[in-house]
Amino acid sequence: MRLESFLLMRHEILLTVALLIILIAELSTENKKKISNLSVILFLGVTVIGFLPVPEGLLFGEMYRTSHLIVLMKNILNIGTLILFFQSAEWIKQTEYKNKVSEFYMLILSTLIGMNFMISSGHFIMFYIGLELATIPIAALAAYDRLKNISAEAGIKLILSSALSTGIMLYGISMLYGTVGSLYFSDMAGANLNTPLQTLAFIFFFAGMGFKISLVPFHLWTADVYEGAPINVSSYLSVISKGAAVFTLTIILYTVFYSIMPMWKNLLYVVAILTMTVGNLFALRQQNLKRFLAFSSVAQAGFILLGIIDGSGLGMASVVYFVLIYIFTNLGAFGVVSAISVASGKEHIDDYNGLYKTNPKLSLLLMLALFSLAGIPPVAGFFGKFFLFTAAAHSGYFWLVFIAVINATISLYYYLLVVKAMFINKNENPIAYFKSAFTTKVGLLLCVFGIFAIGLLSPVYEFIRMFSNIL
Amino acid sequence: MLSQIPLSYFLIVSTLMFFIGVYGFLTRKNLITILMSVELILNSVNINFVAFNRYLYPEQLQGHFFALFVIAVAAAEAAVAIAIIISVYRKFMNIDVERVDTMKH
Amino acid sequence: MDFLTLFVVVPVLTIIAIVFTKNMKQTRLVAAVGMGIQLLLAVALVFMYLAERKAGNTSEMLFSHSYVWFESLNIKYNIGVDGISVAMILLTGIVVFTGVFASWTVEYLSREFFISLIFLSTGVFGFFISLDLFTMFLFYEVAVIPMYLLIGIWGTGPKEYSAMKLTLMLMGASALLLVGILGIYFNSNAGGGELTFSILEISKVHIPMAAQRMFFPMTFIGFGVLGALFPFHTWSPDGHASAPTAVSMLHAGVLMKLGGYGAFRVAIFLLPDAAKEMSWFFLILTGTSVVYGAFGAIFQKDLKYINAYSSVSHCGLVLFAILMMNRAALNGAVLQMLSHGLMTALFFALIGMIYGRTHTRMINKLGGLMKVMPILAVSYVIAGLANLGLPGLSGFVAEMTIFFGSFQYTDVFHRVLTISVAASIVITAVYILRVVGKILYGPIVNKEFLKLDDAHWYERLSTGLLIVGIAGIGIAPLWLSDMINESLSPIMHQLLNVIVK
Amino acid sequence: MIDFSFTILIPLLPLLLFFVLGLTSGKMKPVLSGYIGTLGMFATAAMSYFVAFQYFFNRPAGAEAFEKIVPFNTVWLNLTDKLHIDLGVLLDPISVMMLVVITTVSLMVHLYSMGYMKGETGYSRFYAFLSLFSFSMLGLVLAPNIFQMYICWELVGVSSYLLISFYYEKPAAVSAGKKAFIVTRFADLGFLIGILILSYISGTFDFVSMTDPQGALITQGTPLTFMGLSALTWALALIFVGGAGKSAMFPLHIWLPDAMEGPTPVSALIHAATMVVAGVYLVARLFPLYYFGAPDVLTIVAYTGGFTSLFAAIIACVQTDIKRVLAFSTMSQIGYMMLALGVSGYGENHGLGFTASMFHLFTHAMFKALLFLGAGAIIHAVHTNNMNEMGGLRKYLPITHITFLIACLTISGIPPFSGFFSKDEILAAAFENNKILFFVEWAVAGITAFYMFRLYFNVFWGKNTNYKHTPHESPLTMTLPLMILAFASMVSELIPFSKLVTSDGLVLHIQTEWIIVIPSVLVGATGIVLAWLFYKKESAIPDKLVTTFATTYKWSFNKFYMDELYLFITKKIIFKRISQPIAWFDRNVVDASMNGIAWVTNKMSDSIKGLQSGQLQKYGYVFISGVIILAFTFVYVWFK
Repeated sequence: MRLESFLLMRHEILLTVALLIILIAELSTENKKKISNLSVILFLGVTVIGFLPVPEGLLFGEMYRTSHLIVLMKNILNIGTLILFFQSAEWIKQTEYKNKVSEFYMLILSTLIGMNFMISSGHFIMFYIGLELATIPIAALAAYDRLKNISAEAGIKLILSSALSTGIMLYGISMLYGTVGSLYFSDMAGANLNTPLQTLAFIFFFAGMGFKISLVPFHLWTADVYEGAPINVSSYLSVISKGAAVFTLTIILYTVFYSIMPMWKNLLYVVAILTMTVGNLFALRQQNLKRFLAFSSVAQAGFILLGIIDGSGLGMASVVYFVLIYIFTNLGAFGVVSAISVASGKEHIDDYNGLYKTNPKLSLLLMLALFSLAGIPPVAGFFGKFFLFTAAAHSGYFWLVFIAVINATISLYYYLLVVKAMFINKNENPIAYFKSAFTTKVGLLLCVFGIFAIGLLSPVYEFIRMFSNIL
Repeated sequence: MLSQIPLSYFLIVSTLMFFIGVYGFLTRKNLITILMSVELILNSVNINFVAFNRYLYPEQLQGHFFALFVIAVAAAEAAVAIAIIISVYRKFMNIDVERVDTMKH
Repeated sequence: MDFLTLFVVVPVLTIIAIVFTKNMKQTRLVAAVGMGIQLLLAVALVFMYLAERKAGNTSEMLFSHSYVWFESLNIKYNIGVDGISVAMILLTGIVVFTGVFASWTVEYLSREFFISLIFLSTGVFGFFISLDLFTMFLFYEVAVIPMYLLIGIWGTGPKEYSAMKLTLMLMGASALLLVGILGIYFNSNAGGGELTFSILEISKVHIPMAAQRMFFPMTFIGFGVLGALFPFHTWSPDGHASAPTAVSMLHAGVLMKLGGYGAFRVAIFLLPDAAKEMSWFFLILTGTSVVYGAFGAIFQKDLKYINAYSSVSHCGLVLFAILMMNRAALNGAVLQMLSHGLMTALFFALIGMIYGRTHTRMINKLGGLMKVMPILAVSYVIAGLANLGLPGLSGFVAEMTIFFGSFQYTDVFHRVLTISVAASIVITAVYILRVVGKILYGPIVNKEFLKLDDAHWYERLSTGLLIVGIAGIGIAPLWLSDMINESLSPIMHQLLNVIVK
Repeated sequence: MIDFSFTILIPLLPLLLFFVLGLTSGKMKPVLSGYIGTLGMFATAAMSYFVAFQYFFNRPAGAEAFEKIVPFNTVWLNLTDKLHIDLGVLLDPISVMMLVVITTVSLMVHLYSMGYMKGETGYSRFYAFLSLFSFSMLGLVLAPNIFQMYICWELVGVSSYLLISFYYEKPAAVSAGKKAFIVTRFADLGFLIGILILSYISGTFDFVSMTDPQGALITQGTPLTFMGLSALTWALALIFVGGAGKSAMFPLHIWLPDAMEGPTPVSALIHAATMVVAGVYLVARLFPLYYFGAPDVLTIVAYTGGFTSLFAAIIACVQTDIKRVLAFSTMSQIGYMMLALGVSGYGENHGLGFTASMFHLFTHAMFKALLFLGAGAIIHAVHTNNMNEMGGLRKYLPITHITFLIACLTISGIPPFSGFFSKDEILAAAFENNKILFFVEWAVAGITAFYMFRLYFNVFWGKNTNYKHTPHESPLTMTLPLMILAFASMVSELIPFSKLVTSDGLVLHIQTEWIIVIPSVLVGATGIVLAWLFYKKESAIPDKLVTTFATTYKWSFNKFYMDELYLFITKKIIFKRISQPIAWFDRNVVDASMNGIAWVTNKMSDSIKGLQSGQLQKYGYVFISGVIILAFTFVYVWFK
């Protein structure tokens, strides 16, 4: 193996290096503020370098593989994490966290490494390690807030649910191994997978992935964890973690399980309907914004399945495109909720009554983000949803599209409830005006930019589409 | 020697372990016990992998290695889980899973 | 940049300018200037269009441009106008311009108000210039969503409820629409070509019958809901009643026309076979709308409700005429859209002005307004007369064209429907005269009214302009009707093909 | 023959006046607008006379029949490929005659109103509306096609509405206007559908080609049938419904008496002389079609006319409001005209009814306008409409008295006044065709004389009433029109109608039939005598009669409860039984079902909340069951 082969996995390597640097910094300095800044700057570098062009290829005897599409996915995750870091810089400075700043960054980076491996995996061992690396640190992050009961509760719920789901998934993988005889993706793709036992095994595997993406009925941890975890961790869970899992699932479905596509298409059909509907029905009744956004993200996962279900390059492109938009959009929403939570400690929808009077810019941003989530033009969410639906329609699933759009209408209802709270409802005692920190502003402005630009500027989509056919 | 024990015996054992694990996960009240149930599930998987490898595909060691990784990762997982359980204990003053339900609906 | 894109650019620039205004006076001035330019552009477009046609340009769409947007999906920003869109653009220009003046005194969050209002109009203008299903759908939704804020923030009465209902029903309708559009898109390569969203290209393709059967009802109902198709009209009364004046004007005057225009340009034009086959069912629904809306209006006590039901009736007539699918009826449908747009805008403007003075819209609490505010009252009478189809005002021209068009069918079903629908003009007269008699005529019921003043200059401007429009169409309809008629040829060609087959 | 294209100015001038007066209303001095309106009308009238003179008496030598001239025609709107609505002018004997009638009466009314309306608020508005009406009415009679006629038909309807509701602060006036508009609108719906059918089968709106006896429509007939009647029959019957509505034929007459709430000059112009005869004009206009295409409908026309004239005459006998008496009298007289058309033949020497009808239309316009204007002068003087509160006015209002008497004599058919001749012709025509109708009309002639003189005696003779203010004669602006119209009533018979206005444009030869003349004069005289006996002085006879025929009187006094019937239909049926349920249905079914969707969604959301119990093990349970259910379903479905 030549040295330049390592270029192929530079995302992982760079992240590891960044992780180590933070670790060394943590050991060598007492000034935690600096660590925060250092991490952001380091990560900025990682993100930028990630965009440098590299060849495609395989490493470690096909255990690790990369392509332009995969690099793109990783870059998307990097961008999302970068925005998250910007948004978290102010939050992490609060007194209750000030002794564990570097933990936050290190845990996040390690999960990111795990996700990158997960996306790039060409073998189930690699996939499994990546998956666990992406999950276990998050459980620690969920329980990050030592002072709150719910944070510990979120942690325990996440780690145990995840352990269960991993167990079931592994059981499925073990049966696949037993029937195929290899754990290489390429071997698996070439094998006949069309027996009842393998179908069973596949569904066990799918359940594990469904857990990560929060598909119904594997989603129940989502709301509790989002609510209990610190808000920026929820934010990370809802976009980056979910995005990585979506990418992985899509790649695996499109490559490894290509031969049983008709089967998983039907499975996705059912799960998509369940996920959208149940997510929406729960979101309707939420009063806590974090919990609200949790269910909204469940519903969004259901929409994403509409892209995956297509099973062609069109579907892949629409999924990647949607996740990109979703990252900006949801980070925008979470960013506002986080900024307000940091400034006032309020997370209830009723607390937002009359917010526009005191904090017009944040209200507008939240409104834009919510509209984007609901799929209202001209913001990007519309384009994202439209292309997802196009992908589903491309496979002839018109009724599924119809159900999805009806669900989108229901989702509009609860998004509008928040808009109503901010713009219409009167409040004697609204959240007072506050000035956001510079980093927060940057984080939010990036979201605004993304929310507008990604949809209207078609090159973004075309760029993704270009790579999506080659898997 | 091994050949006198058919593969199905291993599979039966692993399946039993799997379901015992699941049952334990669903019924035990103590968080530690639940964690142990999860370990049972993972071990049943390990038995599967090793047995399949040994009986069906002895020329490669993919199954064995997978089992090794599962063991290693499970250890890490258990470590984190126990740390969180301690945190739960500090907050709730017990580790009964049914008490840990402040967030719902 | 091409000329038509200006219709989208000017409102956007106006919005940007409004962002930088300091106070209400500046805001409304900027809004008025921006929309004034927009109106002038619309008028200029009419003249340019007529000149171009006179010069012998016979292409289906004029001033058309096509910019590739999403290349891989063959989505284009594809714009162009024919006589019908030109007419609709002019209507929109007038209504939006007058709408700005009708909201001259909005003080609460006036900047946001005008931004939302103009944003809405951007969607409407964009919709009318689009020749691409994707762009069209995009602009459609752009036009719908500001309604929520406009009604929710600046409305009256149960505004949150109405706003939510309106938004959700319209978005629910767009669910059908979206599926319909995707269905058309994925069947647009029946001739072997590329998939396309372009309306003109799809119109040259024969979409398979099975697909047409599935997607025609979807697109038609999808657009029909916005056109207040029975039984999906109930967003309209509540929405109109709660909306602030300019929003009611825009909504009833222009936004509901999106439904008619869309049903015409997409449902009928692109799916003519299914339209022919299924028209009977929708004719019954729309016919019901017409009669039902008119009867419903008789019983109402709130001026805005009366008008909302009246709109249900009149917009039902638009859809009814569209479904008749012959040249005269379609011409009438377009005329009716214009006519209804103008007169209902006038109505809502006047109701808003009356409400602003008397603080009630209940007809039993009003009376004798003719004495105190003659200009407003006379304008109201004119609007009412236009509504009941008095010759010389726009409603008559449109209704007659529709009736004569519909009567071209010789079978009993169509004739009976036509006659029942024509009967609505009597019912219309009943509720219009009831209102006029109750609120304008008679003795003054409330001594407080004596203190009220008549129309201010900006109110006169807005009502005056609308009346000129109404009377203009009513007195000299020929140029307009010919302009529309000419543009109907492609669609007639489509439909004739169907008959031949 | 001169170029008639200037005739387009005849309707346009009043239109211009309408805009000028309407837009300056409230800014101009009221008196000035009166002058402008009257002068404008004078110019219009002058043009009309000129046209009439040129048309009738300045014909090219040797021309046999009167031509139908279309000096001006322009496309207004293209409806379908074939059909287009034109606006233009058609000159033929009846339209030219109508021009004269309308402009004359209108001018008189304009003049009269300068005195009558003096000091009223809305004086200039009044003149604006009058101009609007004149424009519409002139456009109606000059219409070269049926659609222009319909347009103007609607416009006269609305002018009538506006003028009836002129005193908009009076609830009675407002509701009368509303009633008039809606009832006629209802009838117009028939007209419209008639036009729809007619234009569909004929492919044109054009009167000239439509009514050409050699034209395709008449000679080829129409094969389309519906319920056993030909399409043409349906069309013409429906068109007649429109005409009946406007001309207040039974049972669409109920608006006319109420319309008397309007200012009296308006009643004179619109509800006596011009607009209400539009129905007659319409039938006359389409007469060849009726005659050749749908003789059945013509019979209906005749009977409707006959019945209405009797019905109205009976009611008129017991009314006490002088304007209402006149209103019923108008109905009755229009019934005559309708009947005359209904019994008429076409061409040769059979067209007596047609000519008679037109002749009566002309004379009726003059004397009825005179009656109304006279009534106006009376009301102006005594400030009441109720004839029981009047009496002995001949001393105070000499001019009004004389002119009113002339008018009464004219309407009663007493020679040598014009009414005698026109009514006589009608009776003769009826006699030829239908003996029953003849007798009805003959009787009605007597009743007419009775109720007119009942009115006359009650007002001008009878008891001496004490008036609060001593009544005084009206100013010259008001009396001059009275005198002019009285003169016209007396001398109209000199116009050779049988030579000028005939069904086919050729000269009609008629001879006086004494067998009709004598009884008709006799019956008129009897009526007058009876009235003289009953009402000249206060007498007990009327009261006795009332008690004897109590039921009849009550029914008659209440106009046979037609109003109540209509009220029942509108209030109880349409409002309560249709509209209210629809409004209810809309709220509680349609709307509720939309809200119901939201409700169901919320309920569902509520009902599945238990899923998210907060219990980790429950989550695991759902997870596992989810996996198992999905796995088994798919394994089963896939490998079934």
